[in-house]
Amino acid sequence: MKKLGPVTRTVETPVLLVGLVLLAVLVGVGGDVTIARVATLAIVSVVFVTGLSIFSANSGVMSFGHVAFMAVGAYTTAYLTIPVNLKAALFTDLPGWLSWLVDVHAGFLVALVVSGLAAAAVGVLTSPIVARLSGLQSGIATLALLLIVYNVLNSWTDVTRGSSSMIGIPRNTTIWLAFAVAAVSIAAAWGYRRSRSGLQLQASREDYWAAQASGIAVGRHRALSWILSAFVCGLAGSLYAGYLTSFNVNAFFLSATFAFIVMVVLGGYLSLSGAVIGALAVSALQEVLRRLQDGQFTGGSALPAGTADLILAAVLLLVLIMAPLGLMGVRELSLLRRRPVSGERPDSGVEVVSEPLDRATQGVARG
Amino acid sequence: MVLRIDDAYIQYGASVMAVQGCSLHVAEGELVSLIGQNGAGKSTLVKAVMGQVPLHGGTITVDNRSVTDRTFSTVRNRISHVPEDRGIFASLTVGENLRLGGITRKDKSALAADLERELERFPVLRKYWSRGASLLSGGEQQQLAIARALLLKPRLLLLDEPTLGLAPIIVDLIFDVVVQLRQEGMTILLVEQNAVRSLEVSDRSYVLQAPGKVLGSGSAAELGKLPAVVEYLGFSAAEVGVAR
Amino acid sequence: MLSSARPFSGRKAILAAAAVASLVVTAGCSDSASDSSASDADVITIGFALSQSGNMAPFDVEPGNAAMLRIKQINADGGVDGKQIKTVVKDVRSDPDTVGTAATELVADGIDLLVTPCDFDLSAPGAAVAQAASIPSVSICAGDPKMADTTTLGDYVFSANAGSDVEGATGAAWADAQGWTSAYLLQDESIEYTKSAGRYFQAEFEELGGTVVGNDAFPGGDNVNISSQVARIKGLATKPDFVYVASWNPGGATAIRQLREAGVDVPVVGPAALDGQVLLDIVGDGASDVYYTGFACYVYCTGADSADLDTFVADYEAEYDSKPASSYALLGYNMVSALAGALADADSLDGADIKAALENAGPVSTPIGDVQYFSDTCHKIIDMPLSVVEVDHGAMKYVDQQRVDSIPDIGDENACAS
Amino acid sequence: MTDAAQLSRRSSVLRMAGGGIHFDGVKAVDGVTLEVRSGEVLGLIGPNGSGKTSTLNLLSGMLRATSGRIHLDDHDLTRSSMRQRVQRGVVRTFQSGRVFGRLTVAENVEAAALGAGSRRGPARRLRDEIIDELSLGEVAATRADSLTAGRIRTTAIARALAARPRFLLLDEPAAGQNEAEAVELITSIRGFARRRDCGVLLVEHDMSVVMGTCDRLHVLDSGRTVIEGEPATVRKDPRVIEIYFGKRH
Amino acid sequence: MILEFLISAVGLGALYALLTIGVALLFGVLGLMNFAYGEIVMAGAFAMYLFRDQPWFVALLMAIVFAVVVALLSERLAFHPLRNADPVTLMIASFAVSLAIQSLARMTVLPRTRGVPPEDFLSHRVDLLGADVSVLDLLTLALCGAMLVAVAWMMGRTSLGIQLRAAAEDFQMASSLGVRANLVIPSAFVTVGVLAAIGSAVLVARQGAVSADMGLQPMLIGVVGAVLGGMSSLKGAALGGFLLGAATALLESLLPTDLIAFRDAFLFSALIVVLVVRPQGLLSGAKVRVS
Repeated sequence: MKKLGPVTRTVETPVLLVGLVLLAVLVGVGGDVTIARVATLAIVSVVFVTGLSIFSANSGVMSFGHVAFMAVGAYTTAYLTIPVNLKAALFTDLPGWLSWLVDVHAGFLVALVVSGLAAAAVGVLTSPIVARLSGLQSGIATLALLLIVYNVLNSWTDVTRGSSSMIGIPRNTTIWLAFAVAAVSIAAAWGYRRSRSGLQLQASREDYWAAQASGIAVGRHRALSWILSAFVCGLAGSLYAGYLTSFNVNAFFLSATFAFIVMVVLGGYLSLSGAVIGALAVSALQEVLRRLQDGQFTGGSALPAGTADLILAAVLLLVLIMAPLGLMGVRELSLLRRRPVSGERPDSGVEVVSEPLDRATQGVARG
Repeated sequence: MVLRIDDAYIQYGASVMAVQGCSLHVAEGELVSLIGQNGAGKSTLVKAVMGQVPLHGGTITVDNRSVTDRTFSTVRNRISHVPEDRGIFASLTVGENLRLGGITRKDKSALAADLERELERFPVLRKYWSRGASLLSGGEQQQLAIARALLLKPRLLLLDEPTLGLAPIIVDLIFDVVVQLRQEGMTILLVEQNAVRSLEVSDRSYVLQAPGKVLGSGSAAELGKLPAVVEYLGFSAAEVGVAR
Repeated sequence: MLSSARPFSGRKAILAAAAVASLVVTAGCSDSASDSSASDADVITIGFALSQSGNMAPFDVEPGNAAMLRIKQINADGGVDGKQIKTVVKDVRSDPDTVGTAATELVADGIDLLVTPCDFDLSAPGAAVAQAASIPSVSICAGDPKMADTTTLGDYVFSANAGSDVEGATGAAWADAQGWTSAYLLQDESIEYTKSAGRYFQAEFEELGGTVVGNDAFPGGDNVNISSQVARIKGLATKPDFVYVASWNPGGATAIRQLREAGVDVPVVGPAALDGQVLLDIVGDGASDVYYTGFACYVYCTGADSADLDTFVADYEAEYDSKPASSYALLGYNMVSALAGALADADSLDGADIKAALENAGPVSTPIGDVQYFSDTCHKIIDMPLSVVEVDHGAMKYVDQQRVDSIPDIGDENACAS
Repeated sequence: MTDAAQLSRRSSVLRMAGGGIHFDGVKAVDGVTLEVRSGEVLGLIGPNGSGKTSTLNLLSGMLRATSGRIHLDDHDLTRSSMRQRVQRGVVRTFQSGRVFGRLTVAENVEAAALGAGSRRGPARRLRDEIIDELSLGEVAATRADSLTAGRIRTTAIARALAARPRFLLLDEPAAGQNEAEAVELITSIRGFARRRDCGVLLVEHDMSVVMGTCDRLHVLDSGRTVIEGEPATVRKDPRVIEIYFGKRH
Repeated sequence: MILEFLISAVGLGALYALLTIGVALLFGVLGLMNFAYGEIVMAGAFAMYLFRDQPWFVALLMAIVFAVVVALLSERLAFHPLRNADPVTLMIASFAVSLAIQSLARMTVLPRTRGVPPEDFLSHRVDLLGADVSVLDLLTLALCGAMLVAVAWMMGRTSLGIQLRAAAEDFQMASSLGVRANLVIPSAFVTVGVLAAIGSAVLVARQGAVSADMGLQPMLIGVVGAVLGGMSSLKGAALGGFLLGAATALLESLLPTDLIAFRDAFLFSALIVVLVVRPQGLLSGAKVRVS
């Protein structure tokens, strides 16, 4: 086997990805306040999709429920950082067993970690679901999870302020803090990907039954990656709350889920690089579209309201048609030349098994 | 000539050649077998006839019409294909599977007669008419697949490894049916790994070597005189005679 | 050493990175396009961050249009103290993050005042940005009482509406004036607006001596099925004098339709969010005895007989080729009148001075009468004349105007309660 | 030395007693009793639909028996999951290989070694050993879904070996192979059965493979045992000829 | 009282079953979990609004036309180019289609919620075995039940139905037998359009409101019901949808006032429990055949 600088190979992809995020930071720092805001939110998105990809890229199972972890992180941060006297005014009807919540307070870094842990705790509680379910069932179960969390946050008014916004959160998220969390998340995601558990989970992504037959505890590894990804998504929620200073439960529902899915799918949902690149690219695209619609590129004549959404949907469709696994597919970002692995030279006398395109649907294309 | 393949090239992916310059033909009423080892490109060739894989060079014609023609339709030209995996619709009943075989036919009364004939040929299908096809055994499914293919009233019948994975007793039954069809005048291209049995029943055979090159062709006796073929197959035509 | 990474050829990687970078840079560089002449002494700049698209657009578009109409009128009449009002409008696409971004951009452009969407949750991110820059922000018609609470979002945050607390209390006061003494409360649980409307209705009605004989809830939203709630109402030993439906459209209208279809025929009363042509269409020609406390009666509603309202509608139609579809439009129009009045009194265009002027301005003359807008403790309207409108066999009729001069204190830290 | 390695020194037996399972009321396997011993190759043959694959699924834990018991020596495996059985050394392969397509060959083998309970370091050493033994070195870094059919089969066997099997359940490993390949396969199956003192259950159609490899044959029909015995005896049994080989052979 | 509840619960169940088989049909034929299904319902509902002043059967007919046209257009423009894609890709594409149709509707014909007045004859109540039952509930039950029977007949007995089921299982084999993709796939979308239109008519009759984002609920019902039923057959899907509807009705009548807001949490928790206990869905045999 050809040795290719093991250390360089190990860290190359995460270093490149962090570099890409740093580029976004520099754009944000160099630009005006609006640019800085967009860049910071883009980096928070990077943290979120990195978390999502820890689960979905390795297990191959799409999750529609991760926004719920972000919500848990955001609410936890709100509870821990809103000044105590304001909290007393905001939460007058807390049930007795939760009244201690009014008095707790923590610095933002502590709140950040606790938010991650709170999301991870919800991850632990829900992990039996993903440990047991695959494919569509899993997708629908995660969607149901999102609907449940949304319903509870929206209706448990005494504790969550229900459909009222959570307000008065001190602004603690800076672009550099977001960058630091993104870097740590990318490192964690990459580390998990290359861990024992990560490798076994990827094996189960390729063939569930063969993985079982190899003794791989698919459920256990799915649960582990689910919990880790919940933690990272909790961090994203915390950063989000700490940046916006107020948020509403509707920020953690289907439209956010759709926005993140667009990012992950455009980039390539089986690849960490795809998720990160997707998050940055879609954030930038959203901002370009917003300005386009406001008429900033067309000399002031605004486009019809709604154009941005239409273009976004069209872009997603086009990418899906041209590259169904997203821009990156299952590849990871790398600048080093490696030996080609695209296909073994066929030994004489042996047919290559990989099918030309998709056998099952060739007939459809003809029809 | 019912089927003619001229200098066909078929490529998998960007670089791998599955078939390189293969030529063969099947005349009306002939039973021609295509034998060769796993990976020799036999199934690929059959799929190319069905238009399921693209042709990168050469021509394939059925009744002098190119199969790569936009207007060419395997159904209109009555080419029946029994694929390697049999292509049984497991969630449909046996009867529904058979009904699909004649889905394009307009001659309803002739179709009914044909169906009756096939049910005579394969009594097990009548027995299990309203049973789910998934409950049939592999051999029964193969019979269903062949019967269904025959209901198209094929001009050309492509049988891809019809005995793969079947018990010897079922293999015998399938070969019996193939012989029977040949006697009825059906034009058949039979793809088989079982060289001995194929040579036995066929008018002519083509021996294919990877990547999809014809090593030799002709009757069993003719092939037995070709040293390359004998070496490749591992036995001589004389042995085929013994087996018979 | 083996790697699970799939190599990605260098050239492609650079291309991908370049594509991302160029998007980021495009987003960054385009900024110079927006000019900033806002600090011009002869101009007052008001930034509008409203939803022109997305699911909340129906609430913002008409009030926004009406506001623009009023600004045009004021400018034509010589402006505010000789200063013309300049507007900068951004579509926030019903998305809270975009509200914040748009507000940031507007504040950076040097606006003097920010107008935020007709919804508390969408307004909040924008209000927070303006608050941080000490620029007053006014929600064009948010009805959530919290919008006006100076301690929740901040002391630079205002709402140009009365709020669902006032609406609930007004409904109670009007019902009491009809001599009705027993109420049944049907509570929509979907949003804060409906919840506080129900709470303040009940508090005011009980304070006035009425009894709430039953209390039921439904999840609300756009898939309403209240057959079991209906069964419980029909199971009551004595019929209540009326049912208060604390809800909004379209779910509230659907609930009323289902009440009527099930044969519940006592009067129904509800808050302003039931207003609009859509209520009439949903409950249909058969329904009658349905009342709500709206902001005005015009276009699809008859009987108000107000020349001022007719003028407003005519002006609106002349400007936009269509009549306003709900009475919320008027709130945007009135808001600009209030802002212009306060700005005329302001010592300077400094944020603090504008804020003080807003808090200290006197009553504003509007097509529905004089309205006292803000005070230094309550950043919204209390003393708002609400028009009670009756839905009667496919027609909306003006019944009466009802005001409350205070709202009950129900212990929820509402700064406007007394 | 691990416990598993020590255990494999002892001669042991994988036994199914009266095992059965039914689908929708159809009895796919009905009271079958069989045992595989260390170091031997037991061939499981029978017509299509006779319950061979279902029997293999019962032994491997892919299906739970609705009747009967399965033991590995004294351990009752009847209720054990497929994974628990793998950790006890009962490992299966699949007819179509079912390799982890988008992982490399080396990752395929390493994942299986980890799955069977190895730690990272030993797993990598085991991986390298097996890759050497099966001459997969030159494709170790190649994605499994771009391999040739033969290499896919070899990778699947390498993956099974990475679990340090004491009993290997092979599902039609010769399907679609030519005779030369089949001969090679026979040799290697016999080889690792002997070398590793591993018991092999072989479900197979190709009679040349079965006859050349198996120490004993077990014949099924309609989910029931027809006969068990030496290949030569079984071959001559009139019932087997009737249901399976047909009169011509 | 009990009978009243039963009729309303069974009616809701039948409506949900109707919505669910629309989703399950496309999943069966194309592997498409159609998140844009709600927008097809919305198209039908929009027609009900547009033709609200016409006799009800004209409006219903136009609802069918509108829903079918939107279904076919979405097939042509989005799903046709994706015919070779895997289910996850298709599902995400349908997300995009949903967003696009919603934005378009909001920009053009449905900027705000519209109301559709009730039909007089639906508002009547009849006496049935002593119970006071609304005509609307009865009609919901009858209409949805009839549609279910019709779909079952079409799929089981007609040539098109057999072709649809065959195509659902193995498209290539079906087409080499002469089943035409360009006939089968559009037929599936037409069928889905008709089902969605009937569903939209019932929804509009119950709710009276039509808006650009009204599709979310029917879509969730369809998708959740179909997965609950096991995705393996239309029968299972119908059962899944029916149970979902009946459970919703049951929760609404049993939950106390202060918990009614948590209806969805209860409903979806139950769904998760069912999925975890029976991952293969309610109506799907325990058959595992792995080769």
